[in-house]
Amino acid sequence: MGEQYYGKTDIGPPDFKQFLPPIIKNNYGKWKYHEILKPGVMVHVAEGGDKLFTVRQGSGRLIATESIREYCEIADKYCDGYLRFTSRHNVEYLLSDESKVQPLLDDLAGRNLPVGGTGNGITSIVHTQGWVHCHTPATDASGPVKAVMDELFEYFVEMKLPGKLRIALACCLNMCGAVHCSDIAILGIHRKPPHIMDDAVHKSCEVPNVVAACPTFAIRPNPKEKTVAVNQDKCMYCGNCYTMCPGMPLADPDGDGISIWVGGKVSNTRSGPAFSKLAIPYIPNNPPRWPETVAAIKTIVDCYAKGAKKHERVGEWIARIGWENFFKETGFSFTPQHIDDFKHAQASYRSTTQFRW
Amino acid sequence: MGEQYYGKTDIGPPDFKQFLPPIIKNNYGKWKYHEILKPGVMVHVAEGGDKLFTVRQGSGRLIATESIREYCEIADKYCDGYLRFTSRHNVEYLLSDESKVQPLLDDLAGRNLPVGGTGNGITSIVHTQGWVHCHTPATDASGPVKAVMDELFEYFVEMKLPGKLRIALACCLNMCGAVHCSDIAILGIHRKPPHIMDDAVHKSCEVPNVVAACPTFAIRPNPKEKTVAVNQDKCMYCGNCYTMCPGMPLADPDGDGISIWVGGKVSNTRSGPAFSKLAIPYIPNNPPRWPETVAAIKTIVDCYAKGAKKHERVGEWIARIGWENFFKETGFSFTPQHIDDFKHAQASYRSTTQFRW
Amino acid sequence: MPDKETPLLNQLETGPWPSFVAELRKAAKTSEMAAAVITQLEQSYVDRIGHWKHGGIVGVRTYGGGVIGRYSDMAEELPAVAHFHTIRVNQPAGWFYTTEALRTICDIWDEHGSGLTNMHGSTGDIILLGTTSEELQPTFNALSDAGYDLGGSGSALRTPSCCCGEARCEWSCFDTMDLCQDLTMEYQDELHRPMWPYKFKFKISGCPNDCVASIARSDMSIIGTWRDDIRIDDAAVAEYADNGTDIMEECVFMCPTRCMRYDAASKKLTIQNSECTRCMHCINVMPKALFIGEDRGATLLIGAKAPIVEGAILGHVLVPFMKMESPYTELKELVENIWDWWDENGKMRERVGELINRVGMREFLKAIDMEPLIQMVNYPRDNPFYFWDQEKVAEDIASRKG
Amino acid sequence: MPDKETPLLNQLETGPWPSFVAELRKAAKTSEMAAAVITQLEQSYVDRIGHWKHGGIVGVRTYGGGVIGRYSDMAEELPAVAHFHTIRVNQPAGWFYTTEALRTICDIWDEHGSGLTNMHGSTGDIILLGTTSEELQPTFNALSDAGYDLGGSGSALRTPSCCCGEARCEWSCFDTMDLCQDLTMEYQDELHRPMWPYKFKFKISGCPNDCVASIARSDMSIIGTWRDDIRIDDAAVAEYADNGTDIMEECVFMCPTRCMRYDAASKKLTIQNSECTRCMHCINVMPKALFIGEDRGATLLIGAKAPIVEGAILGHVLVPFMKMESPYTELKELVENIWDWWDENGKMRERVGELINRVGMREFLKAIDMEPLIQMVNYPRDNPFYFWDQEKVAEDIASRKG
Ligand code: SRM
Ligand code: SRM
Ligand code: SRM
Ligand code: SRM
Ligand code: SF4
Ligand code: SF4
Ligand code: SF4
Ligand code: SF4
Ligand code: SF4
Ligand code: SF4
Ligand code: SF4
Ligand code: SF4
Repeated sequence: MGEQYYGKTDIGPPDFKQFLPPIIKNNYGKWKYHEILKPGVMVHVAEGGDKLFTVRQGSGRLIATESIREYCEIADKYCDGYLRFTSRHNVEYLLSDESKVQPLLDDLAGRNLPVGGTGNGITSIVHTQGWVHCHTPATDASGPVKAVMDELFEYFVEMKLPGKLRIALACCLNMCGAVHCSDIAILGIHRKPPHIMDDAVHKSCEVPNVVAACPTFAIRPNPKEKTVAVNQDKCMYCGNCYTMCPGMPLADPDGDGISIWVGGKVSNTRSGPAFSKLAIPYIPNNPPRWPETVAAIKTIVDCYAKGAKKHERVGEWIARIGWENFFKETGFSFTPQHIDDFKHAQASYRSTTQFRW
Repeated sequence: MGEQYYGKTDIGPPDFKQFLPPIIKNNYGKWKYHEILKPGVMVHVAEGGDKLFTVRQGSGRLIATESIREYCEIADKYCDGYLRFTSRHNVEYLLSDESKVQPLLDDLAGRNLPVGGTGNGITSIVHTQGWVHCHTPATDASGPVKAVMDELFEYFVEMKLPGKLRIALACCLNMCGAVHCSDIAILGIHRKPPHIMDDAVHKSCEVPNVVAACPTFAIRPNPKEKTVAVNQDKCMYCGNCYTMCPGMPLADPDGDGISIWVGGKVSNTRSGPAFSKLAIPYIPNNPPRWPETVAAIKTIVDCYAKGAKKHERVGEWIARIGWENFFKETGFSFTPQHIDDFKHAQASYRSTTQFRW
Repeated sequence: MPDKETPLLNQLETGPWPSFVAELRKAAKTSEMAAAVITQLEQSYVDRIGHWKHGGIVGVRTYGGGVIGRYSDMAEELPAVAHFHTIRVNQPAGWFYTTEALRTICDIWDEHGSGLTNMHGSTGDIILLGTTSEELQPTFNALSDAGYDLGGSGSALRTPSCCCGEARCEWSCFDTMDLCQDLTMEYQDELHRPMWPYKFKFKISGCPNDCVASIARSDMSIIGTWRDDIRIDDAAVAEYADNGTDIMEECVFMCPTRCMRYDAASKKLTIQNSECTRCMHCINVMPKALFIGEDRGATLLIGAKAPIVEGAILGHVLVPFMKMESPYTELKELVENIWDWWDENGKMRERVGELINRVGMREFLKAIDMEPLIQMVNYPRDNPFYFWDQEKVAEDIASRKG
Repeated sequence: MPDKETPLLNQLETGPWPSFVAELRKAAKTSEMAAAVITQLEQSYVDRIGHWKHGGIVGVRTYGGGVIGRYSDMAEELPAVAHFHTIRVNQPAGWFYTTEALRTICDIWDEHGSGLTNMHGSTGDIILLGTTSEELQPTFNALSDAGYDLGGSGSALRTPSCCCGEARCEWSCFDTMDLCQDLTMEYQDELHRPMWPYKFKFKISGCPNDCVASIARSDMSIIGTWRDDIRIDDAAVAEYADNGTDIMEECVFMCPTRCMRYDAASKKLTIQNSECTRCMHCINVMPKALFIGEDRGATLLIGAKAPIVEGAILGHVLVPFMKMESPYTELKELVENIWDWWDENGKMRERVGELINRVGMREFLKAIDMEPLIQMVNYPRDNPFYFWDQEKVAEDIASRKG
């Protein structure tokens, strides 16, 4: 068999400059201010006065090439073929011609492609693979996301919340969605220790690495059988052992489910970046529409919409009214799981007489 | 030899009620408000209108019975024999007769007994034994306290600081003065590992307990010699081993000295209770008047007096202007010792772009 | 008068602040021991090091504590301080005295000891500084005859202390001195006979100002608070404003919960009490205009201590609110529960707060059978590593199926 | 059109939000693999569990990453998804495209894969979801011919990403997209050939709003900021006031440093810039009236990551301010320094942030030869347990004596 062809390596991504519309090339680094004209529609005004119009469209993130081609068709029609995606997986059509904005909006409406995600509202949910592609999920990703966004749709197409509200989902503790700093985080969790498949462990795992992988030292080697044993009381189901060893699956239809976290944020505004905190430790997986999960999130959003001051993020709202009132307002119950007992637990214990009733 | 007499046991302290002046007995739990009339002089007004006058006098805490008798003589003259001490070791004369207040003040002035310590100023320094009585000190207690109070005297007899400023001294890391939550803390520290006196260890220490006493696992048993060895790199000179074992003294004339801590507080007001943070890691012991220590504290007080808003405690002032500006204003240098590397260090690392230049 | 043999200490007799050296000299007039201490201390100032040996165990009959043994390493030159033991005498609650009471103590100490004292020690005791082993029992006998008893030391309950509370403060949310006296009497055995892994301290403050620093240094910190609203006297507020208090800067901007609003025109101050955390600040600033609420009690915090050796701990909220009324049964039952658990599970020299941090708040609450409350934490956990009782999980699954 | 064999998934085709099931069906029209995925996914919805096996190593020639191997445990029933590997394609900086560029990718993927994608993955790559081992190299070849390359996976540098920055934002303090492109090109080898203890991620945001969430999820987080004062257009402030912005409530009370004051009468807003920490809030609220400073650069933060397995880490300030100008030499030298140290000292699967927490910030700074700065911490240490270099102590003592 003759010389086989291999593509060039290490060429890196194409240079972004070739993908920038002229108006951006001309005003690169010279923007003066912006305005959100209506949900999903922004104008950025350059020092020289040039105006760039952006129309933001929601997308499911998991999309077929057919849809990408459709977005292209739209972009050719209204944007001279220029568009981008956002850090939260929305599509942004970039227009230099104001007169094309309304026609574009009408066109998108006709195609049932939602426009919004700007300002004080909800934008697309950052999420991960789940049952569609990954091997460690404790829940699905796309299903719960679709169910939640259907419920919260009004907040995507309108800007009627006190502040930005960012939701993210990760289907296991690896947290690929980096959900740990979200206003509302949906996290798949296991509740049962790994199931040890001795010969799989024996065949395909390096016992020392597996033992070392456990943060709580729950794994003991079992040299005789060339496998491992897990101390059930020490295991908190993180799944790190399974990542290292196919012979230790944790997934379980009844053990697995979803936990809800609140009050995280990333931006350095006001209170600064913060981790999300546990709101609900467990909700069972209930496909296809995870009604209990959706209801819980709706409750949080409603209480936030009702109680927060303008510009307050969820965590800032809770900080002001106090976690006491968060649990009161949402009706969620405070459980032993809510009290930290991991490495830095002490920092979370309250050491002041300052609290609410 | 016949029956020896032993005093009654477990009788507890005398009941405080027999020591309360009539005006307090009559208005117990019925006080309405108070006013600080001048430094060291307060009036507490009862719902019924009765007025209790308190005159607060500074005392060195380490006092001879002769001085206590003098205070008694004064109390008999102006207070019908009623007086108390405060939680910071000051004397409080309790008067029901307003007309006796000024005479009392004049009398105290004549005896060079300072009156003050109230309101927004400096009160007595909570401190410990040092070279006067303890076996583990890294510095003296009474000496530095006297030197500092001489320097800051004006702030005891006047109320011209932005807020209360509490100073405490502990002569070793045991921190008997509970200095760890003071506006300014003076703490004796060692800089050298324990000196192992093998036969003392052998004779009078339980090696396992000594090994267990070390938080950084720096102590290894040396079974052959029935003694212990210390890993110099792992030792941070806490002295816990010496508390357990006389054979491991740390005290060293040149190694020992004083560290300065700032910004702690106890009260739940505003920012709540807080630990003091390291300002200066080491100042040599320089008896009898510890001039470098006194100067450093004066610097902090001056900067605070200049920069803080009314009611701000030292830590609140620093939080507002930022630690960056604290080091700038005081001219203290930021050293590797300032960066935490103990158990909860991570919480102290800055995880936001919010800081000052 | 200064002494030519103590050139260093002499320098501490000048200056406006009361001089401890002067006090030493006063005692030295009648006590050889005190005189010897001056000489030894001068030597420490020269050498920049202490001259006391590692303490030894001494005490009085049937007690395991209350005395701190101390021996000099200069005993040869200074036989008078060969022994220099400290006696801790339990102070009356709130440190109130009559001159008669104080003179009694002075008489006893002049007879049996160095005449040197600390009024008071930082735990709160009357500290009688310096006597010999022989004099310990006689001193105790005399004190006891006069109605005094020793304070705590060693792995025992330490002498409780409290702020003056209702005796002289409008902000006291309960009778701090009565509680202090009551606990001290109730637990005499725990105070005098060390029987625990380590020491245990009570400190009692009548309000969140915490004038005995209890939240920083007591295994059980009891701090007064209230549940209803702050009472406002509008006229008095206006008066403060007229007299130059900048209510906007001094109160509104300084309120930690930002729950105050002030209308300069009408001089009206309003408080969103549901958000107020009763930090005391505004009340402290305007004591004639703002008053604590009327539904009063205390917050209990657990575990405060100094840094040796796992790091300092501030008290952690254990009971957000408890009514504090004699005979304080609810409080005592809780405390005894905690002592039992600590006694069983604590390692040697492990304070209760260190034990709680080691095993986790969740375990501790289970052990003393308390429900977790949101007030116990600043915020719920921020990491996903939590445990499930596998039996409960099984039940849960069954119930959903059933 | 819904499928009678997928009653559960069908229910996710209704509702206003774009349906991923509809997308799967679109792809299924031309791809058996996509069709099979639908069937397998329905089964997961029935079983409430995933049906993918623990991943295996697959890839393209000379690369150690860029492909995530995936195999079905239903391969017998569904041979079409026996393989379902993911290809990560490095996105153009800022995710800007022309329709031509996107169509090229679609053409390649329709030919070689399932036609399913994620636009984009949460690291930022174009995710091509699902192809066979055989198709991997041909897909790569086609992409490469079209000017595309793979992104990162495994213990390698991960695909850097950035906000749109100067391309479309008035707040960008440097050229985020140029830096992103530059770093990506400079470190192609590190990106394609895993050689480290674990993964390493760069994320670049033009200002403290951090629109790529870099502070939460990048080992090296680069966030724009400035050193001089916020610029205020007084007239524009007044205009906001006139148009109903409650400047007192929306800005002054919300400023974290409380360094703003507003005079309602004159409609004048003042900022105490020395106290301002450039949190962006007030600028965000009034983008036409307040403008970032002009002395611009970036803050570098180190170590952010998700919780597995020592707990999540937010980036720690490493360099408070660095000018960000091509060719970014200072930045690259620092980064390479850090990589060397991490590579030498990191345990297997230990992120750089975890290593820093394990050995301590002090050790880390010494290793990369950086001075400690107060901006690196929220506050200095609050415990007295610190170390001294014994040689330095000896010198210190000598110097004082000499
Ligand atoms: C397009 C995008 C950057 C990109 O290169 O893709 C972007 C664009 C803008 N962001 Fe952002 N942000 C974008 C993701 C983010 C993220 C990252 C994330 O959500 O994962 C954050 C951090 C969120 C967090 O803290 O958890 C973010 C925090 C902000 C903030 C701070 C909001 C706050 O109060 O904390 C602002 C300021 C504001 O909105 O007033 C902001 C402001 C803006 C402005 C107004 C900047 C400007 O002048 O153009 C842009 C339009 C805002 C809007 O959508 O209302 N952007 N922005 C991202 C759009 C995501 C989406 O499709 O919805
Ligand atoms: C007498 C004493 C209690 C006792 O039973 O002995 C006491 C008495 C009063 N304190 Fe206190 N405090 C006393 C130790 C404390 C302590 C403990 C300490 O310093 O070790 C604290 C905590 C300090 C800290 O946070 O580090 C303390 C924090 C306060 C505060 C809160 C100040 C703040 O802004 O944080 C107030 C309120 C105020 O002063 O406005 C207060 C207020 C008061 C008032 C006004 C209460 C009242 O209405 O009578 C009393 C006179 C205040 C004054 O001296 O200006 N008291 N006060 C203590 C006097 C000590 C001394 O001799 O100087
Ligand atoms: C006398 C006193 C200092 C003073 O001058 O006021 C004192 C003196 C000693 N303390 Fe203390 N402590 C004294 C109050 C404290 C306090 C403050 C308090 O109680 O409010 C603390 C900090 C609060 C706490 O308990 O955490 C304190 C924390 C310690 C510690 C560290 C305990 C810990 O768990 O962190 C030790 C070390 C030990 O117990 O082995 C200690 C040990 C000691 C010893 C017994 C020395 C030793 O290593 O055994 C000291 C005897 C000195 C001597 O020769 O007279 N002392 N000690 C205080 C008791 C007077 C009194 O009864 O009123
Ligand atoms: C595809 C993607 C999720 C998605 O749908 O977007 C993903 C998918 C996987 N991640 Fe991830 N991670 C993805 C972004 C992330 C992020 C977010 C980010 O990069 O900004 C994180 C959190 C940030 C961080 O790095 O800490 C993330 C943290 C992890 C971790 C935990 C790493 C840690 O140190 O905490 C693992 C576990 C591991 O590496 O073994 C992991 C492992 C995995 C693996 C490879 C599963 C495994 O156990 O090996 C997943 C393959 C799924 C599959 O079959 O396709 N993934 N992963 C994201 C990459 C797409 C892209 O390249 O654009
Ligand atoms: S979060 Fe877990 S399950 Fe989901 S994609 Fe990442 S690694 Fe896979
Ligand atoms: S799941 Fe996590 S905690 Fe449990 S054994 Fe595996 S690694 Fe250990
Ligand atoms: S602080 Fe240390 S040296 Fe001072 S009295 Fe307490 S134990 Fe002794
Ligand atoms: S001084 Fe502290 S750190 Fe050093 S050996 Fe002794 S116990 Fe260990
Ligand atoms: S703690 Fe409160 S009640 Fe007690 S004295 Fe201080 S201010 Fe008064
Ligand atoms: S008590 Fe404190 S929190 Fe409550 S209103 Fe007054 S200042 Fe605010
Ligand atoms: S991070 Fe800052 S510069 Fe970048 S897009 Fe967001 S707001 Fe603009
Ligand atoms: S940027 Fe933030 S800190 Fe600075 S003035 Fe504006 S709101 Fe205050």
